[in-house]
Amino acid sequence: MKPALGRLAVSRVSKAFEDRGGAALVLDHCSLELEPGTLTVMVGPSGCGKTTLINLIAGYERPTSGEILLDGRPVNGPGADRLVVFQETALFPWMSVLDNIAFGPLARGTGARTEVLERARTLLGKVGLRGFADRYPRQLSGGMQRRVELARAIINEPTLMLMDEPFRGLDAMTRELMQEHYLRLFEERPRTNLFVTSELKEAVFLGDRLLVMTQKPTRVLRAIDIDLPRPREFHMLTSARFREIYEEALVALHGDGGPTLVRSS
Amino acid sequence: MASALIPPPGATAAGAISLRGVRKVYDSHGPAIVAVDDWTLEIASGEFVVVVGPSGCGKTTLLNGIAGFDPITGGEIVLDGKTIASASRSARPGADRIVVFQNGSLFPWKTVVDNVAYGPIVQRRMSRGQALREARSALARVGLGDVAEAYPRTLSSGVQRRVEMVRALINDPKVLLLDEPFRALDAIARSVMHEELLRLYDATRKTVFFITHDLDEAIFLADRVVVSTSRPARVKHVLRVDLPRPRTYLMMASREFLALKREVADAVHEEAENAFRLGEPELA
Amino acid sequence: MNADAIGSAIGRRTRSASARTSWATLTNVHALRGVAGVVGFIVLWQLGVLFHVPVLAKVPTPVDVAGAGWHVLHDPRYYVDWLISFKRVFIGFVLAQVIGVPLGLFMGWKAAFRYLTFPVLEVLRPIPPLAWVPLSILFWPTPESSIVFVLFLGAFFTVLINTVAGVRAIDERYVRAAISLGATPATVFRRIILPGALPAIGTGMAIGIGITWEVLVAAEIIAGRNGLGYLTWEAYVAGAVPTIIVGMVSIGIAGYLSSLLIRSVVARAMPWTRRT
Amino acid sequence: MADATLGAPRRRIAWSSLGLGAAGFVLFIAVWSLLVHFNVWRFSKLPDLLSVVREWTSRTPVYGVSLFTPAYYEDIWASTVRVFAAFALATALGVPLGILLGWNRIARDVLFPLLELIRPIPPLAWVPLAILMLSGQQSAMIFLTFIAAFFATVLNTMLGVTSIDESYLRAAYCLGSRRWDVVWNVVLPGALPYIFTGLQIAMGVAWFSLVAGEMIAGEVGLGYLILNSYVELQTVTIVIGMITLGVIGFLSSALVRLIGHRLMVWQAR
Repeated sequence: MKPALGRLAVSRVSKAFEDRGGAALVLDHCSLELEPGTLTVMVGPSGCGKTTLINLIAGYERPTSGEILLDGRPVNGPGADRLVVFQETALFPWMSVLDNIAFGPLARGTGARTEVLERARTLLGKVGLRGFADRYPRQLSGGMQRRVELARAIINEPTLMLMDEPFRGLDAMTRELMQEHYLRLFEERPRTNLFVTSELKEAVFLGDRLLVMTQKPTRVLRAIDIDLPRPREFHMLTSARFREIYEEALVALHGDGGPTLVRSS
Repeated sequence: MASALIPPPGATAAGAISLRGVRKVYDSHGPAIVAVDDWTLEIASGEFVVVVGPSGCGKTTLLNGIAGFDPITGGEIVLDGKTIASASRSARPGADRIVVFQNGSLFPWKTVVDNVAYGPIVQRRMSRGQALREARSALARVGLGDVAEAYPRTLSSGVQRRVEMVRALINDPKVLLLDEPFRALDAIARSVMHEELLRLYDATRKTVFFITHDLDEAIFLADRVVVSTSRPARVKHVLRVDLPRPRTYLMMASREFLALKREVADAVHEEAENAFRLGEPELA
Repeated sequence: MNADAIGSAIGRRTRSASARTSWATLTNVHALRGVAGVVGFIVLWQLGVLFHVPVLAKVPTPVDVAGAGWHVLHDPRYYVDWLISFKRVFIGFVLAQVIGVPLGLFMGWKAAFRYLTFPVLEVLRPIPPLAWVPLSILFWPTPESSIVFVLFLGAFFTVLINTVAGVRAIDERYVRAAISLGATPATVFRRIILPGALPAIGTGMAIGIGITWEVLVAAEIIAGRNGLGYLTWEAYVAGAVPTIIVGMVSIGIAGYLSSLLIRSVVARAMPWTRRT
Repeated sequence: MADATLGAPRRRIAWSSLGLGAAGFVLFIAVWSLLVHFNVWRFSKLPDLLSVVREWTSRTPVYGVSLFTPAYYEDIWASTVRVFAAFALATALGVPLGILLGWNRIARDVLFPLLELIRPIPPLAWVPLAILMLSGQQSAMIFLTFIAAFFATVLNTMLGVTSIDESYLRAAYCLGSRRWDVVWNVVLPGALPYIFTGLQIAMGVAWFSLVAGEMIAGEVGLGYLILNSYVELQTVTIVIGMITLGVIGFLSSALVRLIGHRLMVWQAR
C-alpha cells in the first residue's frame, strides 16, 4: 500500500558556502524527484554535498538558488513532516529512552501524555528494546541507540524520512542487523525515504532506486533502478541480479581510474 | 612503487606464528570472563591471515597477546620456533611485531617524516640524519613524498593509515598486526586502502595478522579467513581464499568471490546474532 | 626497561592476569603506600623541626599542633567560627549561582546579548576578587555584606563563564533534532539548553566553591572579626603558632567537605551521566 | 552552539559583534557614571570612571600615582617579578613531579594521597605560616604565590600523562622504544595540552594569591597599592590599581596561551 503523500521535488538547487577567499559551490543545479512511499539511496564520495542536500531538504539551511517542494509546498524551515536520522545519534542524553521517543508528539501537543507514552512503548517493542524504556541513551550500545533514534522519528508519522548515513561507524555485523530492523519498519509501512550511505552493498540491498552522486559540486551522476523483490532477504546479497546491479553501481561510482585519496586539511 | 620498500620479497624467511591453545581469562571484576579459549592456528611465513568475528569477541585480546601488550592465561604463542608468550611468560612488545591500530597511532606531535623515522632512531639502528633520509625516500616511494613535513592531524584518515603502514614497514618487522585499521574510514576510502595494503603486501610478503568484522574486507585481502566465535573466542571455521593476486576491486563482484562469501556467510551471521544477544544488556 | 615499567606503562587499563587474582592484596598495597607517604611526611616534619632545619625553625612540631588542636576543639568559639564561615560561603556561593546561572544561560542562548555583555565581563574577570575588597568595604553598608559580596564575585565569574561555555558547547544536532520534532523555542530552552548545559554548570560550581573558600580566608583576614580565616590570623598575631596550623587544617577540611557536598548534589542532578 | 549553518553571514556577525561589544562598554560606563553622579543609594562612595581616567593620565596626579609616576611602575614591577618567579618555580618543580606521578605507579601511590590532603588548604591560609617560615616578606610572597600555582601545575600534568591514549604508548614500545624514549617522545608531548591548561590556571591563581598576600603583608606591589589607597581613602587610586591588575593578569595569561600555541602547532587541524 503506497501512501498518497510524500512526493519530494528538488529542482535545480545550488548551494554555495563562503570560503576563505571566495565561494565554494557545494551543490550545482542538483535535481531529483522522490516518488511517494519509495526508498531512494544516495551514494557518493565522502565530503561531497550529500549532507548539505539533506540539510537543505530538512530546512536547516536555505539553498542559494533553486527550490525544494514537498507535495507541492515549498520547504521553508525544519518541520516534523521531514525528519532526519543523523550519522551520530542525536538522542538527547538527558532524557530516558521513552522520553526521547515521546518528545516529538509531546512537544507539538498531539495526543495526551499517557496515550503518547503508550505508543512510544509499543514502538520500542517493535525495535526490540522492550525493557529499556527507562535507560538513558549512553547506557545503550551504538546499535541500540540507532534503533531508538529510528523509533523517535517514526512515532511522528513523517511523510519524508531523511537518513544521513545512519549506520555509519557501526561494525559490519551490527550494521546488518540494523538494516534488517530498518527494512522491516519500512516494508511494513512504506513512506518516502532518502537514505545516504557510502556503503554500496548497503545501498543496493536497501533501496528501490540508487542515485550515484558526483564529487563537489554535487549532481546526480547516475540513477539506477533496483528491481529486487520486497521484502528484501539477506540471501539476495548473493543472487545473480544483486551482483549485476552491484557491479553496474561499482563501475559508475569508481569510474575507470578508481577513486583517489586526496589530502584534506 | 612500493616494491622498493625494504626488503625485497622473501629476504627474511621469517614470521611463522603458531598459536597453540591460547586462552585468556579476565577475572578482576566479579565473575571470571573467558575471552579466548583454546585458540589454535598455524600461520605460515608470509601468509595473510584475516580473523573475522563480532566486535568484543576477543580478537583484539588475541592480537594483544601476540604483540606483547597483554599476557595470556594459557597456551602458548610461538614465533619462528621461539615461544614468545605462555601462561608463565608474557611477551614484550618489539619491533619484530608491529601493530597498526584501529584509530591510528601516529604521534600527532611529530611530523609525518619524524613519525616514520621514529623506529630506526629509537632502536639506534641508524643516525638521525640517515633515518630521516630513509623515511623520506620510503614515503616518496609510496607517493606520500609531499606530505612528509605535515602534521598527522592535517591529513585525511586514509592518508594517516598509509603513513602508519610505512612507519611499520620501515622497521622490517617479521609480522604486521592490523587491528581493524580501516574501521573509521568510509567505504570508499576503505576500498582504496585495501588495494594499497595489498600492493605493499605483494611487494614485501610480510606475515600479516589482520582483524576485522567485515566479511567482504576479509575475503578480499586474505589467503585464509578465520571465523572466530563470540565469547569465548574459538576458531569456528577456516576458509582458504584462492583468488589470484594481485587483486582488484572488481573481484568483489565476481562469482568466485560470492561463492566464497556464501560458504562462510552463515557462520559469520550466526556469530553476529549470538554476539548481538550477548551484547544486548551490555553497555555501549 | 624492567617488566614493572612496561606494566605501569601499557597495562594501566588491562592489569596482568597474575595481578588480577590478587586484586584485594594489591589494593592494600596501594593504600599502604599512601599511608606510608603521609606518615613519612609527618615524621620528616617532626624531625626537621627538632633538628632545626632552616625553613622549619619557627614551625611547630606535629605534636604541638595536635596539642593545640585538642585545646581548640574544647573552645566553643571555634564552632561559632565554623558556622560563621560556612554561612558566608553559603550566601556568597548561592547568590553567585542564582545570578550567574540564568545570566549565563541567556548569554549562551542569545548571541546578541552575549556580544553586548561578554567583553565587559572579560575585562572585569582578570581582576582578582581580593582586589575588590576595599571598594566593597566602602560601598556596602556593613562589613558582613562586603565580605559576602567579594565571595560572590569569586564564584560568580567562574559559574558564568562555565555556563556560557556549556550552552555554546551543546551539540547543534540536539537543537536541530528538537526543532525538527516540532519543539517551540521555550521547549528548546527548557528541555535542551538547560539540561545540556548542566554538566558545565556543575563543573563551574565545583570550581566556584573552591574559589569561594580561598577568597573567604583572605577576606576574613583583611576585613573580618571572626570566622576560620580570622582564627588563623588571630593566632598569628597572638604568636600562637600551633593554632595557625590548626586553623589551616580546619579550613582545608571545611573546603573539602563543601566540594564533596557540591559534587554529590551535581551528580544527583544528572543521572544520565552515570554509565550504569 | 557550534553553528554550522552560518557559512555565509559569519563575517557580518563578527563586525556587528564588535559594535555590540563597544556598545556594552559604553552602556557600562554610562550606567556607572549616572549612578555615581545622581548618588543613587551608596554609589557616591565609588569614584566615577572619568575622574579615574583623568587621574590615571595626569602628569600631576592628585594622589601621587599615574602613568607618569615612577611609583606606579615600581608597584607593577614588584608584583610582576613575584608572580613570574613563583610561576617559574611552580613550573620547574610541578611539571616533572606531575610526570613522575602520572608515569610511576609507586610514586603516585606514595605521594598522591599526601598531595590530596594538603591541597584543600587554600593558598591564602598559608599566609601567616609563610611569613613565619620564610624570613623576609619577599620570599613569603613568592612562596604563597608558588603554592597556588604548584598544585594546578602538578595535578594537570599528572592528568595529562594518565590520559594519553594507550595506543601511542603501545605503538612506541612496538617500534622499539626504551623507557626514556617514551618519556621524552610520547609522555611529555602527549601531556603538553594538559600541562598548558594547568599553567593557564596556575597563572590565574598566582595573581589571585599574590594580590591577597600583598594586601595582607606587603610593603610594595599592586595589592599593597590598592589596600594602602583604601586606608588613605584614595578611591580613585584603588580603581587604577584594580584596572592595572586586570590588564596585567590578562596579558600574562595571554602570554602562556601564546607559548602553548607555539609549542603545539601540531594540534591545528
